[in-house]
Amino acid sequence: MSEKKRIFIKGNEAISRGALAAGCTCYFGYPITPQNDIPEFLSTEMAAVNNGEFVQAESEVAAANMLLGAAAGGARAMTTSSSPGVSLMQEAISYMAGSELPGVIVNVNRGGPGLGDIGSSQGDYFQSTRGGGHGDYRTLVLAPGTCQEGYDMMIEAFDLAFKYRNPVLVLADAIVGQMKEPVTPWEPKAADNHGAEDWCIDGAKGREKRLLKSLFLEDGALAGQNRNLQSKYEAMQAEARADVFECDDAELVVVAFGSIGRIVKSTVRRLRSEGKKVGLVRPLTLYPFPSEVLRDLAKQGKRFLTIEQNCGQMVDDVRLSVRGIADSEFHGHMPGDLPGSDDFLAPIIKHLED
Amino acid sequence: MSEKKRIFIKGNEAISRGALAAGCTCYFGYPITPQNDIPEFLSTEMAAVNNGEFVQAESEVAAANMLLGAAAGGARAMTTSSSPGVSLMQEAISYMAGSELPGVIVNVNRGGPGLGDIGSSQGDYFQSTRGGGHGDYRTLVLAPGTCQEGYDMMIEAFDLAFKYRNPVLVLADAIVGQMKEPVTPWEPKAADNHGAEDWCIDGAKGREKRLLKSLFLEDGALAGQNRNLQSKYEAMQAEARADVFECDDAELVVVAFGSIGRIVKSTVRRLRSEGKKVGLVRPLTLYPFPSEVLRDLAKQGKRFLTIEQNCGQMVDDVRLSVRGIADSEFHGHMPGDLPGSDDFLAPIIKHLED
Amino acid sequence: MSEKLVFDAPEIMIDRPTHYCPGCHHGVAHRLVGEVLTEMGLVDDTLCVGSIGCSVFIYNYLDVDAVEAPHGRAPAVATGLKRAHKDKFVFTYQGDGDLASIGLAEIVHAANRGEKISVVFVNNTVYGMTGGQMAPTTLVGQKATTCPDGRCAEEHGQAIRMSEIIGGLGGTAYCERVSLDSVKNIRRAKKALRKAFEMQVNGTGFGFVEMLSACPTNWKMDPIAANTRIKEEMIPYFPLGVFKDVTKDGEE
Amino acid sequence: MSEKLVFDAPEIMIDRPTHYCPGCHHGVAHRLVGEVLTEMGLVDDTLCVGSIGCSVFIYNYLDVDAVEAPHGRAPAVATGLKRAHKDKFVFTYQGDGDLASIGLAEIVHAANRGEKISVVFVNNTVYGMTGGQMAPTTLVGQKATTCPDGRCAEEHGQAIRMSEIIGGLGGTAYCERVSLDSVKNIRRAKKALRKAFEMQVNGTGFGFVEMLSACPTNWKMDPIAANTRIKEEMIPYFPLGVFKDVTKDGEE
Amino acid sequence: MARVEFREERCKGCMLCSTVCPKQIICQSSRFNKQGYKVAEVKEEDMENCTGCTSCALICPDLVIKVYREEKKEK
Amino acid sequence: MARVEFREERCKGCMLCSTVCPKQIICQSSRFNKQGYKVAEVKEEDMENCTGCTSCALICPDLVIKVYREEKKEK
Amino acid sequence: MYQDVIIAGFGGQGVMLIGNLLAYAGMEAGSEVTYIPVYGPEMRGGTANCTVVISSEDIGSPIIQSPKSLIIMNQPSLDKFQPKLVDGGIQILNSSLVDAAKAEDRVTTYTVPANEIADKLGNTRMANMVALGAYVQATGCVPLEQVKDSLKSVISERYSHLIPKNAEAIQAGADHVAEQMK
Amino acid sequence: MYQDVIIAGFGGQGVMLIGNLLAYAGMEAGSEVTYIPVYGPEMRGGTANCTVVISSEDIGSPIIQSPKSLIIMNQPSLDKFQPKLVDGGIQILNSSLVDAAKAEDRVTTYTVPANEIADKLGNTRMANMVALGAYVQATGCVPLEQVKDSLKSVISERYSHLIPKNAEAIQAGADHVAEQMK
Ligand SMILES: Cc1ncc(C[n+]2csc(CCOP(=O)(O)OP(=O)(O)O)c2C)c(N)n1
Ligand SMILES: Cc1ncc(C[n+]2csc(CCOP(=O)(O)OP(=O)(O)O)c2C)c(N)n1
Ligand code: SF4
Ligand code: SF4
Ligand code: SF4
Ligand code: SF4
Repeated sequence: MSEKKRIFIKGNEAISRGALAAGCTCYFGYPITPQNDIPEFLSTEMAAVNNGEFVQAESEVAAANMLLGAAAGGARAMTTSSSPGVSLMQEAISYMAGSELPGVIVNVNRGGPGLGDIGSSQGDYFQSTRGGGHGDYRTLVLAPGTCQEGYDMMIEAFDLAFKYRNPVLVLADAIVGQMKEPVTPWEPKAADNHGAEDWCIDGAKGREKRLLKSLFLEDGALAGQNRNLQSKYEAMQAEARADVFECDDAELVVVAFGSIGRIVKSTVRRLRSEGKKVGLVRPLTLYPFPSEVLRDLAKQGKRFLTIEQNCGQMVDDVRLSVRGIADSEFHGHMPGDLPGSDDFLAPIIKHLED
Repeated sequence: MSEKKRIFIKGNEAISRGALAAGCTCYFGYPITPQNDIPEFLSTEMAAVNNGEFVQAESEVAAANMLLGAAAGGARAMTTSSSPGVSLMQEAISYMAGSELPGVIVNVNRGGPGLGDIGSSQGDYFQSTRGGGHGDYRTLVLAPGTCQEGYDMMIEAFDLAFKYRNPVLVLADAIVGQMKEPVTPWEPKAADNHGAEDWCIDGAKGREKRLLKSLFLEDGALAGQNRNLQSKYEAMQAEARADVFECDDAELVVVAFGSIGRIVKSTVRRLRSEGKKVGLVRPLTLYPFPSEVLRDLAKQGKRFLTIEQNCGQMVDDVRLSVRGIADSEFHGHMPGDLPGSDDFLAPIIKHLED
Repeated sequence: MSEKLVFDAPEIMIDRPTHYCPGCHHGVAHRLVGEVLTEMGLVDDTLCVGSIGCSVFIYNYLDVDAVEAPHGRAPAVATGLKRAHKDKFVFTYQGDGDLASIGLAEIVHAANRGEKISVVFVNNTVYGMTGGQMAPTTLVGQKATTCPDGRCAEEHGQAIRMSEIIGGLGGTAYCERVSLDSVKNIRRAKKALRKAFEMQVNGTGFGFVEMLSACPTNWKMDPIAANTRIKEEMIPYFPLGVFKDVTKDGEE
Repeated sequence: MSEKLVFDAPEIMIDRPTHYCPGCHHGVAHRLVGEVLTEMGLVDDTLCVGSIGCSVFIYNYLDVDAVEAPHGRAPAVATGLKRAHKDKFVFTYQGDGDLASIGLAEIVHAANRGEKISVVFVNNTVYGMTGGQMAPTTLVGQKATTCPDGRCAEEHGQAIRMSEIIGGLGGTAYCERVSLDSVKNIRRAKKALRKAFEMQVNGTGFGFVEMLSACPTNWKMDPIAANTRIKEEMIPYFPLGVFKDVTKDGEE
Repeated sequence: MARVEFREERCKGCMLCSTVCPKQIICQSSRFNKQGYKVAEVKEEDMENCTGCTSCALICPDLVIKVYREEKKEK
Repeated sequence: MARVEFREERCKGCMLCSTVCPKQIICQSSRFNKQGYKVAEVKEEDMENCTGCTSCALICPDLVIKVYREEKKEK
Repeated sequence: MYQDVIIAGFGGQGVMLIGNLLAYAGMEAGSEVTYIPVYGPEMRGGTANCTVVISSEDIGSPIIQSPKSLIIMNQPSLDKFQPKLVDGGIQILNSSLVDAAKAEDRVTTYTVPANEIADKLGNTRMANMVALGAYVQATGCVPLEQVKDSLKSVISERYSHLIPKNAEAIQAGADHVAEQMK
Repeated sequence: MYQDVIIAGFGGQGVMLIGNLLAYAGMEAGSEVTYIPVYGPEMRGGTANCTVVISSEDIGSPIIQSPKSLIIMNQPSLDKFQPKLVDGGIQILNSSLVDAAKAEDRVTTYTVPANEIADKLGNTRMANMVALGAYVQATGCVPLEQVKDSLKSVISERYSHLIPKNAEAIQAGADHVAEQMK
């Protein structure tokens, strides 16, 4: 796997292979379109490649709690699902965050609300970045827009999960999951579990027993834990990343993530070829949000247009990022409608000329 | 019940009685502190007062889906829970929103994340107002700060649920739920189900069959449903309400909701008595958020301080509301710590003098 | 010559081709439900709770009021609906992934509470709609996309037998396992449905009918071979019969 | 006079008074678990999965590694943990609200898959921690805060019998119901735990021990009366005995 | 005397009907319907063997088959 | 000869121990412990009747009771 | 008029009941009132307390960090709450269980041997009522008669026969303090 | 270099396979490529299509609303996709199943009786390969030999014995178009 040969695979497979390369040894999941390629691939490969465990859980609730269990054991573990399934995981994710357990959750976002459809959507941005579960917690959120990023970000996701002892969400969508592209697999350096052996539970031989929990009843204990979590989230801000494209001389900066980001890139290229001064910021991390990047651009006097395949979610973060300096317009492409680069010509031109 | 006599009851009981007065006939719920008084009260009173149904569900997942079922039948139905339980309801709530079903969900917010504690918290603001479930949907969110409001808002909640065919969340907290106050019960006019008989399922005798669903697979159908929902959410903006207190000549406007809002009111009173120019906006609806009220105050040159018992959630909405004109500072009181009016003296004075 | 139409689709069946694969037994199960509802005069009083699976579109074929339940939660949705309309006939139609996996708690508790609803359970030992993953009912040795080498008892456990569990619960009034593989079994299946439905109409209690069914597509078999598999592999493991009938308590 | 200490707390028990109510049987169940782990030499290899209920603080009393599972999900958490550490001893400790209500799907599927874990199930027929609401195991006639007139079979269904269900599943290796009401039964309970734990250690499979227990507080009885209730009301409905033992297959 | 009628547009060519016909008169035609399936049929000349037992109709998953029987003049 | 020892601070006065003592020597004292419970005791004069059967210890939910037996001189 | 009080004691001493009674009487007397208990597992076997606010205006905070008055039924409660009492605040100490010598000078303290008085009236369990009577006398925040009148509203049907006795206990507590106030 | 194509036909005609093959060959030839299928329940029994993009640069959108080219295997697909083809675009029509008369003048059309050609080669099911050969010949977006070479990578082990036949079919399609291009 270490030579630089490109393989032609689906995004779902890239995500699966990325997880294996990251040293993931436990997979738990429940079938749901459009991510079934992942459990199907890993049902044999998890054992074959990493000598790991694959469990088809009875539900997403169970899958997320199996993840919590494996994480408590210090294992590199993951679950994958799509929107309705991820909604069912919210309690467990809140517990993982509260108990400071690392784990990777992939959401191949489909159309909602409700059963919706199985097409592409970015409707789960709020759920992903605001903690759809209860309480004050955050998960790191990575948003791949290509199959290669699907692969790479899985490796990154496991690393971040252990670095911060926090759940990491990989927010893909049906386009990224279902498309095929050339992917160059690579093997990261040996997995660094950032000292998991010092907190995980694996039998109290020769040491104090350990306890992983999120219940804090003693006076002030929960407040303390929340302060602790908040300072961790503060530290996470350093991980914010974005793909900045043609922004230097841009008058209008489009902000778009994931597959919509890459599709908009085509639109921007086309407009550039027509001499239009448009740029693109594609956030690669959705939490932490690359606010600095946007603030810097705002200070340069750029205007902003946020494009999402939803009814307006990330635009809140863009507006909050540049507040006091600039604002952002919004164009939403409805879930339920497969977007192409043509769809974004008119809105971008409109706001460019506004 | 119709004479204006005050009764001395817990917030949880006020909520229960409000629901009965609103004509609720179906209750589904699962035990969880600090809201157990509600199911305990309704386990006998639902039948006794409204000849209704009380079901102790096997879980919050089941309770929310029972709610969905009763709502599909056009019944005035409700469920109640607290934070972890509400996380488990997110899938069903998304389905209800997607299928346009009315229903009332009460969250007596406790400390999180995870198991947290059973004390008061406002940590579920994001989950409540951003749709913790998947997809682009919103629930109306009412936030009582007194027992009387607990009663009144239940009546309002049922009305709004049917008016918009949408789930309505009542976001209370452990303080509102557990405290006792005098409450003046009142009977609203006969429940107006806003034409539920025209969409609910109750047997297709003499009419076309009806179908309540959230799956939209045909080309463009889901996009259409999302547009439909968005215009409904647009219309809901008219329902935004806030309690505006001593703002006229205020230099600093504190924004705080629910029990924290009322506690801050004490602080504001005390500061006013010392001649300090402080006011309070207490949003009564969290979605729709009373942005207009805040924008108007911002235009008058006020400064803002948002106070919440969490790590900073509603402050996003305040900032988004006043963006381009003003900004808001934030003071968070940690969940896990019972707040009193003294706690807010220092932060308010600090920001007043800043 | 005076001719009589002795077999036709019941009127409750909407006249449009189904989306099901050739030889899929959902079609048979739908028709049986339609026939029994018609014969019992329930059509206008019926509320159908659909579930998520290949049969999610049941509402396109049965001309009755319907609501779509989240995956696995049809029994909870039906509970709410029935409590809101005690005088209506409420049934759920669920696949084995839906009912025996994600929705296990909901079906068991609806039965245990003795909800006055009826459940049509189509057991085809596989997740149909999502493309053939292993279900809790998948037989040991059977191949599925998440157990391509066949289900292994040691690793995945054995197929779960739902009628045995449901039949053992206090609130269950009627519970039978039938099969859709032969004319005789289809006739028996219809009787079972009728029995279960009557228990609801009479207010006796919860009714449950498990139908062993074929999914030729995901079994990767032609429809005829699939039918044979029911007889040769499924019935021996999932014995047909009545697991509970409160009207005959103690008799069996 | 040379004296021998013939009964003392096992060392694994942390020496602090418990938060349990007087006469609560969680204390007995904790001790039995501690004794068996000690006698089997498992203390340093044990991972305890606590659940949500009065016993959530089990980790304050047993000196072993522990993790707190969300309400009802301990069997799923244990599955993940055991898969990550196949060589460790993993057990869950769950109440009846936790295991038989919200967590029903998780316990049944963990058993059905034959996870190599052990489950200690404390059945006190009521939700203890939250203040005495009806549980799925509440007996007909028993009063609880959400059925103040007593559980009614018609309205709430009958108490669910978990050992009967778990014993019927393919992946279960050992399943027994015991009681903590008498010295004899406590001795038997300890043997059952040992049996179930051994099945995990040997790699045989899933072990399940249901312990009929008293919750004097929520039964609104003094501890002695509560003990008597187990014998007079619970055992007749929840028969004691072995429901599955794969090492003795066919024998019983 | 009896006969069967196939609503061909609904047929999916699964041929389950053919397996239960006691007279073995149902076979697959070479006609495709709009759905793209080769539909089942009873050849003209075989129809007289139909007993009207309804077995084919009972097992057909797609409601393709109508069965007619000649009225017995009884009653 | 045998005897029992009560770690009184742990006792909650549930008196389950008293119900299983074959010699009926356990009774409730009038002493409260720090937890506020009236603790169980065996009166000085009754202790000699203790058989060391461990029944009380086995049923005690709170690990209050230690049981001592005099070593038999066997082995 | 504004008064707030924290009432604290052991789990079984009935502090919640007198908190309720006081607030109820306040309401009946036409005031605004709030009552909030400390609840949950921490309570089990431990101490209990509740906070009551009585005011002629809308009440903002039902939670009070620096109370104007206290009713202290046992020693641990004194240790915990006396430091929070405002300077010049009023406290009632149940001297049957609390060491009155620990009372600080910066506050006004009334001591009442509530258990003994209650015992004399026939039932120690009415010590809470004695203390409440003392408190009402000391602060005058509600009419004493109103408190007695409200007994019927907070004591359940089943125990209604105990109402006269409880009223007596309230009066006895009040009388005791009246002595001290002289 | 930039080319994009929508390939459409009945479910069983193997349009996904040739989409994969084309993209794979593009990758092997050193280009950037994307392939995206339409999937899910809508597919069952209905039509299928996929989109392939081949480019010398990073590919932005894998989804194309106005394709530069088409491979049309059946009539419904022509009806659906021809209107979207850009002016001057190229389309390959499987004239065995598609009415070539419906081809519009504003685009360049090559017709290939793919089923018949495949039939002659021994198996109608290779009609997809014939059409692909035709397409590659018509557009030159990848070297024909590269497409044949890539067969081994997209055809599973089990069917590897069919590779030479498939290569023949590709060549036959190409030859057929070469004729028309003359
Ligand atoms: C919460 C959730 N998880 C997963 C899915 C995906 N899903 C749709 S149908 C289905 C299972 C279908 O199998 P079964 O119930 O056996 O019915 P069949 O299709 O075989 O008739 C699954 C897992 C979903 N829609 N929602
Ligand atoms: C998701 C969720 N729902 C509800 C609760 C509230 N809750 C805590 S413990 C408990 C039940 C306890 O009863 P049981 O399992 O019988 O244990 P016991 O307390 O009787 O030992 C409940 C419902 C919770 N913590 N999380
Ligand atoms: S996949 Fe299986 S269950 Fe679904 S329609 Fe096809 S044959 Fe029927
Ligand atoms: S409430 Fe019941 S289960 Fe909980 S500690 Fe008390 S006696 Fe035990
Ligand atoms: S059983 Fe029905 S669908 Fe199948 S071939 Fe016969 S007529 Fe056609
Ligand atoms: S059983 Fe234990 S806790 Fe109960 S009274 Fe006896 S010694 Fe005390």
